[in-house]
Amino acid sequence: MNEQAPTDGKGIRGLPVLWLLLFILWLIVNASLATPILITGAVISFAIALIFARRSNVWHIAVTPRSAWHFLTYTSVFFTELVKANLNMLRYVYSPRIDIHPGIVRVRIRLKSPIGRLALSNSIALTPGSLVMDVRGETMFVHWLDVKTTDPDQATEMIVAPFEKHLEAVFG
Amino acid sequence: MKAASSLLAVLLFGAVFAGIVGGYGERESVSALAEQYLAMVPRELGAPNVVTGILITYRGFDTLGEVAVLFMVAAGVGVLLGGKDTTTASEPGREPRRPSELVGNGAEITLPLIFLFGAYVIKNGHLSAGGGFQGGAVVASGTMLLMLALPATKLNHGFLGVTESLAGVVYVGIGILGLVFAAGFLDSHILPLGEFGTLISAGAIPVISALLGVKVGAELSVIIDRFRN
Amino acid sequence: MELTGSILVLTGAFFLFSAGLGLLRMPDTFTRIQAGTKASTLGNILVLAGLGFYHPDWALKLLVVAYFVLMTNPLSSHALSRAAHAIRTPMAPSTMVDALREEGDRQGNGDVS
Amino acid sequence: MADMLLQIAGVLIFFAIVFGVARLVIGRTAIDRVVAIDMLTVVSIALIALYAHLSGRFVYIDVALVYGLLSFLAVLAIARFLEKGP
Repeated sequence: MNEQAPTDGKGIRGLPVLWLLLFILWLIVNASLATPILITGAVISFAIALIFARRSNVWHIAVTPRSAWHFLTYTSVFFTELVKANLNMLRYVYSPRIDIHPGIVRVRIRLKSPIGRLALSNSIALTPGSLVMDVRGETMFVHWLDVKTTDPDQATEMIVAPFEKHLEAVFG
Repeated sequence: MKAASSLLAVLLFGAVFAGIVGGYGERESVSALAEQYLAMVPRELGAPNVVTGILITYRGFDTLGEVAVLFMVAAGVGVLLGGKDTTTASEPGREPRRPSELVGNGAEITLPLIFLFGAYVIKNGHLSAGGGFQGGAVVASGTMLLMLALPATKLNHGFLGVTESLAGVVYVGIGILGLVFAAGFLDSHILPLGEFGTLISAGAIPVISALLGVKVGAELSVIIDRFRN
Repeated sequence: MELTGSILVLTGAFFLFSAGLGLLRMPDTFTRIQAGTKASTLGNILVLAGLGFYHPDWALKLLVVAYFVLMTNPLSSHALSRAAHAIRTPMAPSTMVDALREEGDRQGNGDVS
Repeated sequence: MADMLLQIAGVLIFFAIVFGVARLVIGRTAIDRVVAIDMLTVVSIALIALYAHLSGRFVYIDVALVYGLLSFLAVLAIARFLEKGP
């Protein structure tokens, strides 16, 4: 976290994104568009955004049409993989004898930004038979329900590649 | 043996819980006193949430007492645990494990949402479920997440202390204003009632509720932080 | 509309049921964490989506809840599995490889930043 | 029809809870029990949302949100505690 923060970690570049996000969230939870709610929401979300945008560089996200498009593709890939993962899981759970060969394998990740790494690990945790155990620098240790290969490159290709392409374009 | 005893514990708990759930039904009728409160609070105080209305106005003095108790707890914890910072700073034996990077990142992302939700619960005090104490607790749980996921963070005790004292002073100040301008101590009619059911309504109740939320959140955060070491 | 909603809820409940069954049947802690996390997350999202069909005016708030679950559930399972590995919870006998253990032993298992 | 499907869903969720509790009782290791609790929470969130629908009260969704938040915190705290070891 802190050790890999760039030099402008204290900046407020992430402020607009966070402010907008919190403001939208405020409107959703309040389920109302009355003026007092708009005003208090703007003030409160600005205060919280100011505090947290200065704390960390998590929110340094550049929103461009290209990244938005990749985010959409990422979402669709994610949901298909989620459903596939569950059907896969059902096969294991309802088979009379559970025949699996779990193991922890090593994969490489290229993502640098904290939020991208988080999104990647959450995606991996929810997709077919894999769960992130630990991250050390560029290496990610993944628990695999049915180990097909122990070679890091092949494992990366099978587990990480579908998401990383899009996440790299969104978060960097 | 262990499994049997845990099974017994779960079964007992289940029986108690089943009793509660089985006996639960939405109450059809309310008692005479409740009826009176239900009619009186929206009319006199303009607050849809009857419980908060009662807590902050008719029982305002008790609420002040509760806040004072919480304050004393915070102060007591500070006195008992405060001086140990230097001795427990680094134990030579085993280094604590580095917290997970992913959990830290996740906390950075979830924390603003949690604090926003805390603000929402506080703001909801006089309208629907919510209020100062509940919202303060949500804010404090956000602080707890901060402690758990990002142990390197230092809380600014001075700032929290000032915030909390300020909220307390303004709370009592509003009470005295009620004594001067309205019927008595902590009377909420120093501000106009406004339109029923909107955010700015019910006199001083939202203000008092927000102050309570800030105060409770700051106090609980300080208590949690004191227990960290 | 209502029928779509109830079918979604039923599918979600089925996934929740499978999560419970997986929790019971899987051979070791890590595989249990996997079964519990994945199936329960999808089940929960499906139930919330189904309720969204019943009450379109609740949809946005249900979306917030679903998003929250989607974000926190994998994280907590990650924290749990990390802790389980750190205290050397036994793995299933059919386990093939444990790269993290090899790595940790090579680093002297200190694991201090 | 729709109501009947919802009732079947309720029964399925009930059995999910029963399985979760069974894992909680069997345990084996402390982590297993925490996993069971984690899964039970997610089931409970779905159940609270379902109850909000059945009783028609929008406010209960907030309860589900707070519950999810607190359980997430609890699991993180227990994981951190177990990690430090005895």
